[in-house]
Amino acid sequence: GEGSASAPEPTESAAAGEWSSDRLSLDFATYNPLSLIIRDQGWLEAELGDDVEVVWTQSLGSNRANEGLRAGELDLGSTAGSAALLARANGSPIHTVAVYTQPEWAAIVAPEGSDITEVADLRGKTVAVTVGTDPYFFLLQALEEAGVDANEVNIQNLQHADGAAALANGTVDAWSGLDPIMASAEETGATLVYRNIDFNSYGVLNATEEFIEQSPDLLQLVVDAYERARQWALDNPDETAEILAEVGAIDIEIARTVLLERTVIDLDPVPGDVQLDVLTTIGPIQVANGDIASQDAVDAALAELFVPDYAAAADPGRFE
Amino acid sequence: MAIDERNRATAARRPEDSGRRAAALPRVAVSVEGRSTVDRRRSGAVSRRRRLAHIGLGALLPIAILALWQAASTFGWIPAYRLPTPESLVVAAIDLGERGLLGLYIAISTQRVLIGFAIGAIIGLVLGAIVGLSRLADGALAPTIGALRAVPSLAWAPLLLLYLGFGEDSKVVLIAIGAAFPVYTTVAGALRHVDRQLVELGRAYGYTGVSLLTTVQLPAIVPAVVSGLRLALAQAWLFLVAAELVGSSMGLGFLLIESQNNGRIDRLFLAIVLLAILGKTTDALVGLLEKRLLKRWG
Amino acid sequence: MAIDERNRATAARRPEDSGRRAAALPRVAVSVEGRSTVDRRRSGAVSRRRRLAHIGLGALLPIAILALWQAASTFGWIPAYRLPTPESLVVAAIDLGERGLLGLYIAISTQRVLIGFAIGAIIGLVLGAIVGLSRLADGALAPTIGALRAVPSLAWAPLLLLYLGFGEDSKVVLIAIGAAFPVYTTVAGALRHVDRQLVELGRAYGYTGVSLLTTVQLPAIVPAVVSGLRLALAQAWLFLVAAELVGSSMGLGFLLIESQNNGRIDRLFLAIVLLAILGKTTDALVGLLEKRLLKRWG
Amino acid sequence: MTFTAPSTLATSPALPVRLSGVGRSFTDDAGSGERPVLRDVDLDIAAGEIVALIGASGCGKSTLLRQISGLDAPTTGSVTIGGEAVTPADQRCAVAFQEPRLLPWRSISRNVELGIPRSLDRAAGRERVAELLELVQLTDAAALRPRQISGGMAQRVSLARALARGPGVLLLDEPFGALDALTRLTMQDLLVDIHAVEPATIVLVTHDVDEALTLADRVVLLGRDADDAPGASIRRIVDVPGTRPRDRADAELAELRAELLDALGVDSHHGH
Amino acid sequence: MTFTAPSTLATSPALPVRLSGVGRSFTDDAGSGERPVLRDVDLDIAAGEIVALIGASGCGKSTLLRQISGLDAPTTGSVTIGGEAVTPADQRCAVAFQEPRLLPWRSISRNVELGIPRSLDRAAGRERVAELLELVQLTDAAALRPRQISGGMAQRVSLARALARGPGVLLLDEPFGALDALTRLTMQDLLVDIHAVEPATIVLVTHDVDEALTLADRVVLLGRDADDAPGASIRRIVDVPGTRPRDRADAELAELRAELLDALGVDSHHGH
Ligand SMILES: Nc1ncnc2c1ncn2[C@@H]1O[C@H](COP(=O)(O)OP(=O)(O)OP(=O)(O)O)[C@@H](O)[C@H]1O
Ligand SMILES: Nc1ncnc2c1ncn2[C@@H]1O[C@H](COP(=O)(O)OP(=O)(O)OP(=O)(O)O)[C@@H](O)[C@H]1O
Ligand SMILES: [Mg+2]
Ligand SMILES: [Mg+2]
Repeated sequence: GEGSASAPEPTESAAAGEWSSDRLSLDFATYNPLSLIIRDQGWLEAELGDDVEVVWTQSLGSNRANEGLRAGELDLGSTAGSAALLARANGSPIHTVAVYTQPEWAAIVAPEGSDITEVADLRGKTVAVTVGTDPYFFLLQALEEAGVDANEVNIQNLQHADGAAALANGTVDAWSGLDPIMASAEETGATLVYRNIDFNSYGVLNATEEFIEQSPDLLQLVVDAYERARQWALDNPDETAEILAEVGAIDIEIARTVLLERTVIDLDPVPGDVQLDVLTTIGPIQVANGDIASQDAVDAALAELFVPDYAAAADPGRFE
Repeated sequence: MAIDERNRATAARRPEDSGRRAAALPRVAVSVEGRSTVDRRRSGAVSRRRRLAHIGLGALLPIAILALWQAASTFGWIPAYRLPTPESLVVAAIDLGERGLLGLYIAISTQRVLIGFAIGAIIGLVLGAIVGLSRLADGALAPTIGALRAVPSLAWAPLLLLYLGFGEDSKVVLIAIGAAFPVYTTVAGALRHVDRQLVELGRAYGYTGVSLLTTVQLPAIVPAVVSGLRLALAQAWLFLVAAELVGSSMGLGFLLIESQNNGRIDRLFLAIVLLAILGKTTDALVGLLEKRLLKRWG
Repeated sequence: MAIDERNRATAARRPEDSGRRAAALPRVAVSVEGRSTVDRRRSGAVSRRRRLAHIGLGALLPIAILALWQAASTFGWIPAYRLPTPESLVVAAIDLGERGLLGLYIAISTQRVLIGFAIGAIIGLVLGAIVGLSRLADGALAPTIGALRAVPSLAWAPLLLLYLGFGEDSKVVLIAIGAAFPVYTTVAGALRHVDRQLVELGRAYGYTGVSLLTTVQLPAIVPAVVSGLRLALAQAWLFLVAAELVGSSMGLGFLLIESQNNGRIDRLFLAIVLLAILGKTTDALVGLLEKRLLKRWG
Repeated sequence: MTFTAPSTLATSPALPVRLSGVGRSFTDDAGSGERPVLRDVDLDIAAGEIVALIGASGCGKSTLLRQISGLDAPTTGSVTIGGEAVTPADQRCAVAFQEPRLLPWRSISRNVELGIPRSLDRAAGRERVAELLELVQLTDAAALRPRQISGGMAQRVSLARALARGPGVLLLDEPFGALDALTRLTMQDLLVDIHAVEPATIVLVTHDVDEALTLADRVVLLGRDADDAPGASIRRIVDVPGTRPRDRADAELAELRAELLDALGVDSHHGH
Repeated sequence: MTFTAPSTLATSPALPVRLSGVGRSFTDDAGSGERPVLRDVDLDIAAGEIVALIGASGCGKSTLLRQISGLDAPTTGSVTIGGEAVTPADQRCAVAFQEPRLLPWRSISRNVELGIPRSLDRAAGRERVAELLELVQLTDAAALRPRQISGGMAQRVSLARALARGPGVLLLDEPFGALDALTRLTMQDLLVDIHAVEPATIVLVTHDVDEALTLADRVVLLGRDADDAPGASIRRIVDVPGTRPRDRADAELAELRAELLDALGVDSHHGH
């Protein structure tokens, strides 16, 4: 799956105000710790000075980021890999330009003292999950791996926070949860009965086609900043956790759990076969439940989704 | 033969299952049918022609909007990923229909709205009557109700989930909450300003309390009650989305949210259009009620 | 000195920046202050005492609820992860205050609601007057408006985003849409039933069109207009949440959704309580307006 | 068309009315100002008596009726009916207000029905309504709505509604004001007939001195004292000689008429 | 208290009114049924003339006034004012309706203000309102709201409002019906005075035959024909001799009075 966009021209370090646009609109999100670091450190603002206005908007979820991208309000937005595929397959003109983390943000959660200890135990049980999100795909993959038919499980569609409440409530037997709520639930006694980082679809940075065509220089700058942020996060894990706790208004302990135990930051940012593998598994599920019109759309989207060139050319050094 | 999503959640997405569920539809459609019959009975040929002209007039604007929409997509004024074509909505509708979901979604959403609306309207009427007529109740209740009125539907949802679980109950209750406030507000407001002379007349002729309310005060505020019901019904549809956000895997609100999350804007627009059409259709029922009320009380 | 999230988004979470922003608050508070002044001027000691009693009465129910809530958490009837204690709300409020966010959120949400409400109320009034008075407009517009009325706020949001972007505009417009419908519905409904004798009197004395509207019809429906405004304001607060769902990083609606996503139920409840209090406070402004209107027109 | 007591109706017995020291002031909207309208009204009305109340426009006649009916409470003094204090909206009274006050959403017959005591069963009630509509000559209009009838017709509906009660005390505020000469005479006769069959204590406000003299046992003149003290009181009570039905051309009455008109300020030669 | 033409007011000149073949039916709510109220009314009213309209309650007097004012359109026939067809809500007319129809949210003086032609500047308008309130003896009540005044007071407010227009045609529907004898006489005199200074064509509905005879140049009797054909028409027109102000005790008038009462169905001996 090679990208349709042209390869980036090598960007000369921007001499006096010669950026391709005077505005750079990108998002930050609690599920994208690198974005929090970049925003906190102000690297982009420092580099771009007064020539380019940097507009940060918070995304409350992959879906919101996709809305911003579709409306053309965001040049760059962070989503889960599955959400990027969904958007692309449904016609939104976006490309994945980089992978920011491999989060283990989804897992199967059971309440304290539950007799559910493995995925096979879910047979005949009620499970809460937000349909169409990573925990949903996680659940389906887990069930398939355990040889449980999806129809043998009573799946209740609940928003993530409501799923946690329902779990605590005893209204559901298990919950395919999402961090950081999942980490909070653990604090009150819930246990993760099944984890598998490979079923998560990665966190990816997407750009609109228009932005890729018109502002390769700014795009490269942002991707460079992401690589700088990756180094910084690896060098300063505690500060990173603090920033997350601050922005997400969560407990520092939960932030540490999420970030340090369940997120792989040290990875290759170039989108490629690893991500493609997960998405090829998820795609048919999305077709089956009607979220995507046809498998053709999935195939077409997967063929065009990745534009790896910028991540491949990333140079964190420019922010030293 | 009410529909209850609870027992069917798992099966919801199985197309082969749709025949049985579609059987629930006629119940909802009955009142729509009923309308034309009533109208027809009492109207001569002239007034029927006039009514048709009136309906034709009302269709102009929607047709114009549709034409503009079609033009926008045909001439590519707006890219298809931002504004789906009218055809793609039809395709999406057919697709959902074939999966056996379209009728089911419409039926269950309509059922939720109508039941919630009925409960909410009665509660609103009772509360409105109490607060509108008693200074004491006004002082004691009105501020709290005024505060609750501004609590958004999205905030109620998790609370109801906590205490009612995610069966039909929590959804109907949420819709009832939404429907109660407009009726309460308009009824309480209007009751405070009923013609004093007529109220005095009622008192002079021995009517007090509930009998005074039903004999003089309620008939006097029929227009306000109707406005309240109109708004309550609209609000019921608005709250439906929040209700189906929680613990739901069917319904138009669910379709709306899910499509929004997935970026399926053809389905998103389909959901919006369906909500608008259903909203208007049920609103016409209130219009029918209004006509009857005005015939009796106007 | 309007607040605009856009220019400040970057700085929003830096506590040291909060002083400047807090300066925007008094503007919002002015009208609340203004009330007691007006009241005080025209009231003797007796009526002031009575008004205090009235307010005290209105506080009873909220106090009872608060007491129950406190008891529920003190005696552990409901675990803290489901229902935060009242203290934890205070702690969360103080924490947000220290970050300079509490005042900012309240100010920007209130500003959005008030501006959107003002615009929506005017649009609703104009549309309501047109549809309520002209049979032609009624036939042509009412069905479409009735259909749009049932389109949920969450469905409007992405559309507005497409055409108005992330800025304040799309938020204010969404709130204005929410506020317009209740005013439209109540005004159009009430105008159709203004005492015919008084309208005829107006016509006999040479009033037509707008002058008839302002001289006879509008004063005659003051109670309905006030109910409509009440509902419009409440609806404005409801739509605020949808407005702050997308492309927003401040405001009480944002706080609500974000806390819900993060499972911070203390902040979630704080947001709900704040929305209720602000809803009630702004509602009191409509009450004030009502008093003035009734003094002139009642 | 003479009235015959309907067998269906258990009419209440006539009750005496006593006003002692009744005064009523209204507070000005502006604030502390008090506008006294009535003061020191003392009046004893025997059970079954007909009293006519006359006085200048705005002197307080309607206000006085409202004190008797319990729809308004006097600022000073007290009112008793049958020896017991008047209760709010006292059900021993029936009132025909100065304005017709018809419920616009009810047909004429359903408006009259409002006056039927609710102890009566439905069929009997309907019968009585039909009978009363016949008596006030509105049978043809029974199904019409108030906005479809004329002013005089509305006034007759209001009268029929009050008569429907069969009350102990009947309070009529200018019941014939909007009627033409013939209808007015017919209605006056109707009232006399009904009173003969079902005696009630009647207080009747009128502007027509002749009417007062033909119908009433006593005529009460309400008005301000010459010294212009604020608030109206009883200025004169005239006993009308003879028994009903009275001859409207009686000479003795003509004298009383001139006297009353004089008291009202009308030069009796100037008057018709 | 005699009326003097205010220098401030440009009164419209009196206009002739012509009714030809005017008929009006109302459709029954039930459906196709038509209830004819008026038929074949032909009447020529000269500019500046005063015509009194009398007739039984519910015979169609108010309906006829509404045809002239353009507030209602005849089913058949036509009405012209000053030779031109009447327009809807014709502004050459001023109407005092049978009910006072005061705007409840306006003070008494602001209600009268409604009648002031809007061409007049505000100060002059206020002056004229004050003047008219003085003339109808309501200066003290100027600041009150309609619900705070008596029925007779409300009627005078309505009269003052109609007079405020200074119209070409003045239509008065029982303007003095709710007034006591003295106030009634004063208001009648006021009308005559105003008419002398600012002549307008006046059509006056009244139930009082004496009033008709003292005020009008002609008295028009409306009613059904003996053959009971549905719908009322003009049954008689009486020219009143002499000029205003007339002596109310005139012998010739007494004769006309007996004649008219007779025509109304009242045995004139029976009448007062
Ligand atoms: N809007 C209407 N719809 C149906 N019938 C009406 C309507 N208006 C008036 N009528 C009928 O027309 C007739 C005449 O009414 P109108 O008010 O003209 O009487 P009137 O002569 O003024 O009587 P009054 O002296 O009692 O005021 C009445 O029988 C009434 O029922
Ligand atoms: N609610 C009120 N508030 C203030 N003043 C009032 C109120 N009701 C009546 N009045 C005043 O009381 C006085 C008497 O009114 P009332 O209606 O009793 O007069 P009336 O004798 O019936 O006159 P009319 O013959 O014109 O009907 C009037 O001057 C009126 O202004
Ligand atoms: Mg009176
Ligand atoms: Mg009339």
